[in-house]
Amino acid sequence: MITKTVPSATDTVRLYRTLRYIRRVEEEIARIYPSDKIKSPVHLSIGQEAIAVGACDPLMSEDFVSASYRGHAAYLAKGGDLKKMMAELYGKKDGCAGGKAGSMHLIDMPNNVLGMSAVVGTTIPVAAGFALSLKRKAEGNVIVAFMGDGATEEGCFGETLNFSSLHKLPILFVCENNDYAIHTPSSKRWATDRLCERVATYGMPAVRIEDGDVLAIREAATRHIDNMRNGGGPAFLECATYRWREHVGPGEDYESGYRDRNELAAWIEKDQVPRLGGMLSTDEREAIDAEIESTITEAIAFAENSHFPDTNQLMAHVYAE
Amino acid sequence: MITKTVPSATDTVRLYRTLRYIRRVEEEIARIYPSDKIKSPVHLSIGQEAIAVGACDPLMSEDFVSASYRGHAAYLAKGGDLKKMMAELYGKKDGCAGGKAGSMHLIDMPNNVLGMSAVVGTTIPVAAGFALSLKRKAEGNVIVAFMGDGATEEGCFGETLNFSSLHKLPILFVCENNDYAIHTPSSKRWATDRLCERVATYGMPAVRIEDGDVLAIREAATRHIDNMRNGGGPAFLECATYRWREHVGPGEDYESGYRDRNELAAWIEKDQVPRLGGMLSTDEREAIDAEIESTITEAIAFAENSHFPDTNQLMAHVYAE
Amino acid sequence: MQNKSTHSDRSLAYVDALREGMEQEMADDPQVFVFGLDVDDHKAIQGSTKGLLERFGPERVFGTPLSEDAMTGVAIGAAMAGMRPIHVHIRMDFMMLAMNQLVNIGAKAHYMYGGQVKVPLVVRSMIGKSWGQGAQHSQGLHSLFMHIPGLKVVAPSNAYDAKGTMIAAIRDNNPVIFVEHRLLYYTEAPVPEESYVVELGKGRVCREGDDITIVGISNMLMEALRAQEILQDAKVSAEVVDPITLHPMDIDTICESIEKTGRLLIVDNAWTRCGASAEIAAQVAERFGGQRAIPIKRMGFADTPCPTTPALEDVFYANPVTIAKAAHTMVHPEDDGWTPNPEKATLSYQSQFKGPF
Amino acid sequence: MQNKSTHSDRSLAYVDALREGMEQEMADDPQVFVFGLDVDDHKAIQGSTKGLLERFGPERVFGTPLSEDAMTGVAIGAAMAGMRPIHVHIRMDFMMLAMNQLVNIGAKAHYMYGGQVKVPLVVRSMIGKSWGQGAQHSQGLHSLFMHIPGLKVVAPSNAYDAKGTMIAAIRDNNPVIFVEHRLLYYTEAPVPEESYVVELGKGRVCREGDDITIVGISNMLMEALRAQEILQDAKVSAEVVDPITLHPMDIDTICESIEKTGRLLIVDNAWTRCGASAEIAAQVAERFGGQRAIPIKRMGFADTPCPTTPALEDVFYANPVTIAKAAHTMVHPEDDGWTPNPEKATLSYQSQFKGPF
Ligand SMILES: Cc1ncc(C[n+]2csc(CCOP(=O)(O)OP(=O)(O)O)c2C)c(N)n1
Ligand SMILES: Cc1ncc(C[n+]2csc(CCOP(=O)(O)OP(=O)(O)O)c2C)c(N)n1
Ligand SMILES: [Mg+2]
Ligand SMILES: [Mg+2]
Repeated sequence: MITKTVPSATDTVRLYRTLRYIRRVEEEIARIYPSDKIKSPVHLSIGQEAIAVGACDPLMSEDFVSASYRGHAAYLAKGGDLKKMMAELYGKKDGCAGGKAGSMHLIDMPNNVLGMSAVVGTTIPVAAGFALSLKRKAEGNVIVAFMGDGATEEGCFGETLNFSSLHKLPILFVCENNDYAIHTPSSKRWATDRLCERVATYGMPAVRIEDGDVLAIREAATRHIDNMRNGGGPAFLECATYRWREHVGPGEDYESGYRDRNELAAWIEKDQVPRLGGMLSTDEREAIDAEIESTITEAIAFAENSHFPDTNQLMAHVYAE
Repeated sequence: MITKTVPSATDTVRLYRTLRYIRRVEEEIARIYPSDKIKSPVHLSIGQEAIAVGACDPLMSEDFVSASYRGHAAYLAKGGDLKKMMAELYGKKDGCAGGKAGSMHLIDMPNNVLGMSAVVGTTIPVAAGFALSLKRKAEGNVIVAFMGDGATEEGCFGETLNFSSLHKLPILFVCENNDYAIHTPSSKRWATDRLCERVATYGMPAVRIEDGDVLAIREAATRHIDNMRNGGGPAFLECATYRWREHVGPGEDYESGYRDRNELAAWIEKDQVPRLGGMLSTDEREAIDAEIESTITEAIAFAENSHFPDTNQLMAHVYAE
Repeated sequence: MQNKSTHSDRSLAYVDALREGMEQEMADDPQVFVFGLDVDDHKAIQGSTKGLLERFGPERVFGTPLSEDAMTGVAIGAAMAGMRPIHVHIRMDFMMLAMNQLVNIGAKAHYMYGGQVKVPLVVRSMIGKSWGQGAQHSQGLHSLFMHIPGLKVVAPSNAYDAKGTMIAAIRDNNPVIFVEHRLLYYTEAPVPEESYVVELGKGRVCREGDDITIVGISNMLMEALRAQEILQDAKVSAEVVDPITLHPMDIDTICESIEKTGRLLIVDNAWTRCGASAEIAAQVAERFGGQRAIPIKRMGFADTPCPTTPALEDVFYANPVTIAKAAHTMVHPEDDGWTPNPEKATLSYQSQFKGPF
Repeated sequence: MQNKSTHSDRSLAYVDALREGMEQEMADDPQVFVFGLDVDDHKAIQGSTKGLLERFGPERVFGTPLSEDAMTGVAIGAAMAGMRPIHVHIRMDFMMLAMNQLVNIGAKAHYMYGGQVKVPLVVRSMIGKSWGQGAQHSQGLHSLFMHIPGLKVVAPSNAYDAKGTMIAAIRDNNPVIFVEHRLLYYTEAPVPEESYVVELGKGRVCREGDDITIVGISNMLMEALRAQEILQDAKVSAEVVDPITLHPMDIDTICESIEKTGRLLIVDNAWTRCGASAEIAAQVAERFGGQRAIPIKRMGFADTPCPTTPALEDVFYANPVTIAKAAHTMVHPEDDGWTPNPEKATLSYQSQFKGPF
């Protein structure tokens, strides 16, 4: 079911631009990947962009996001610097972490993107700690914490929900439920699919959105975020989605047997990039697309032209002054 | 609300005996404690006995229990050896672990009492591992896993529920909810009190019993255990109760300010020891009481007469052959 | 605020010194907060957080659910956001639940994120001993943290250092594992009232001597001092060194002492294998290895879990007599049957030393 | 079933040797089962569990939820109940979530419960390297486990030992931490088809030499062998020792080698501070300390988290050239500018050795 909400024209432009931008960045990453210029494993969000875009749309620049190793979409949706991201993927010194992070640990603190982590679930309580500081500052800011469905199986997930609700922290938990942890479907990992019901027992609103509709996600996120800006405490969104590519790497993996290409077909129909694009005039869309392409081209050039860090950087930043 | 179930005469005798036995053993421990003959911290279950007694009553000798450091009641309710327990508390070589365990790590494998742990929550998944082996054996045996309310806050609790339900393990989780973790009430630790509701989302029956009624606990335990003997999978009981004594040690602590003696008063009224005792004739009761006293006297004498282990035992049992 | 004079007319217990250090930093810096299981109850972590709730309120002093893993993550996140959390564990054993956050995030964040964040976090934990603490309430696991670059580890042995390193740890912009020992809580030392820093990474020679260097860690420093007294009887002059910080370790002070004594005995309140004592021994061996043969010996927990019964616990730990005997044997290998006068030994067990030594 | 002849006409990859060892034990003993994240998917932990599901079925080969803490408890409970679980982690870094169960229960149960239970558990984990693994997918954390009495730790460097120690670990009645290295997975060695045991706690001299003893751990043994070839060029004769098991450690074999060479270089695939290399250095220092001055040096990870970019990762690890140079300097301190012929060095990097060496 595609939501009935009609977005304003500027909303549509903005949402389309971000959706398309993320899609194209990751398609470019996939294209470049076989050249070995990208120096770390990449976990692509292609097909899942609507969640990051919808959930980040209500955010102000003073708000924060946190995400997992599958974090390109959240990074870009929150306004993370693409040049620094690409240089980081290339392992270059102008990368957001000077080459020490790679794709799995992206960070952009000037744009309020917290550092990502390759250990599943670990960023969830860290985001809550950030939320605690936002609550103390009492300036109405919030954090959106993205996680996969697998991450909800880690003990720290429930621990964090309890603590966040107890302290009414301004944190929106967003589960990107693509039904797989690597190659294992949730039916083999979850005793039941009553996740939202479980989360609600911690005393926070918990909503599942089935169809990946960027407008529905945005609407739900907006409602909860507005509420928590006024002290309303945490909330939880479970967004069904689908990972189009393999778990890690640039390719597809439908031939490997653990899932069927039909699953993909159903989700391609719901793809939000053409859907939002369809709401724009051809001229508008082409202008946006062209702008995106040049942004990406520039970022890739930036990454290519940046240098690898000097070996003396190995010892830098082990301890903070 | 005291349940209407009328137990049979033999049931009443058996339940009374076990309740009274555990109560008296712990009262004796409290009496001896100031003499410093007991060589480890003791966490008494006085006031909470009905849970262990009710939940263990349906067990066969081939079934198992696991418990926390507050485990005397579970140990004794399952038929653990009192002499070995007392000698263990005394740090003697005839103790169940030759003096290496003390009160917090009691074990009696010949009587199917698993080893206890002083790290909150750790025995919960260990019990599930045991349950996995019982499922593989497929002889209809079960394990009852006791835990405090605080233990349900540890991540491993939710992780274990999910795994146990996914694999339909024969395990009855029993939460002894005395509303405190050391001196902190659950209102300061739990975002909500919707524990059973949460557990139920893992796909297992979850029932809260409010009044510490040993017959109601026994009835619920029996129903679930019977079900899991036939492949029905795990279940959860939350039993409200009250710790009469201090968290650790033999005394009371109502003067320390964190709780009110009125709380105790309400629970003394519900005390199951006199309740069950009142269902017996005076003669019957006195005979049981006398038998209990002599069992305890014997066990204490056993502990007193046992020797401390030789220092060469220090190096024994670090590795199994 | 650098190392002030260690003189003070006021004698203070270790537990109160810890509290005072935290209190002064909390008064100075509103970003400092204290949390963890039971920090806000009437027992106040054996008294070490007493009064903080009353003074600073429940936003800055609060208990938590039993959720060590997530609470560590919360502490790390709050620290990245510019706060300065002090996360308290009443036993070091429970920190095993916090390993993932400490090792995989806390220790690495500053580096892995290219310096974009700092993690100014103090993790306090107490090592238990006696009263039947047993295998799960007695572990000194500091070496696990020493192993991980990005963490600092400090283990003060006396009230003076407890306050000064606590203040240093709170001001440090890195995660600092703060190792306390329950048996030290009621030992006293002269402790200045004003705020002062004992710099992390500097050790101290507590007793000068010529024949052997004894390094004592945490409360084993206390036992080493007792052993030193016993050894005087046998005309063995031991130099006793307190590393104070375990990482970064002040190996120079230890090696200078060895230059003089030519022998090294390390006594830890932990297992020796891959322990702090192994690290010190290895560094000393690397330094002197080519040039001079240094007799080296480590003592620590017996190579077993800790038993509950005192009959076995007594032989689980090093003590003044076993330390003195080991040192004596190292100095006089020809006479390794030496045993201290039992009366003297008993007396020495009761010796109380007023730090900072 | 004791150490069989190491000769075999069949060459097998490390990954297949692991799998074969597990498979043979599973066939022999119905209590053995394998579980952990992704053991049952088509990638089968880089191939190391391939075919086991098909042969033994989903009751004995199954994936789990992402719940390392509880799954470790489940493994320990099942082991106490008489089963023999093999719990698999695709990266050692994730074992930080399993520390509480391993340290506080698994390692202590047999002792703390007075011998009433045993914990015959194998915990497999892989150390990652290269391809941008970065700080959280590259750690060799074996020393954390070596520190804890009650655990055993083994780190085979080649296919022959991989199979033999796997079988030994499964048959062992204690928790064994089984350390694998991703870069070793496709290295080959002659591996007998029949079941055999490589006894835990016995090391092996892989190359004989006179000038220096090089101990290599896990895949650093491979690098040490390459360094040994480079050193031949400079007429330095290195003896290379593989400890195989890290705890219990075969220190006698190492010390016998040092008796001959008089020098020790330890190269670990881990940090050195409080590491396996510290332990070896400390034990050697304790043994020789009084009598003979032994030059000792440790090499391992740089004292930093692991960076992602190859530009920095290259200098994070020891490699044949840095090992050879360090060894050369120890043997010829007067000539510490020596550098191997770059061509020769490049060639040596490509050397493949067929274990068991
Ligand atoms: C603690 C931990 N356990 C296991 C892994 C290996 N692993 C990497 S990604 C992944 C699946 C995570 O699934 P999910 O949370 O659903 O995220 P998705 O990849 O689907 O976005 C696993 C098991 C890990 N990185 N961290
Ligand atoms: C992992 C861990 N954290 C903290 C402690 C300290 N501690 C001991 S008992 C306890 C309270 C446990 O409360 P609950 O589970 O309700 O059990 P109860 O004592 O009420 O029976 C705490 C926090 C511990 N032993 N283990
Ligand atoms: Mg997923
Ligand atoms: Mg309780």
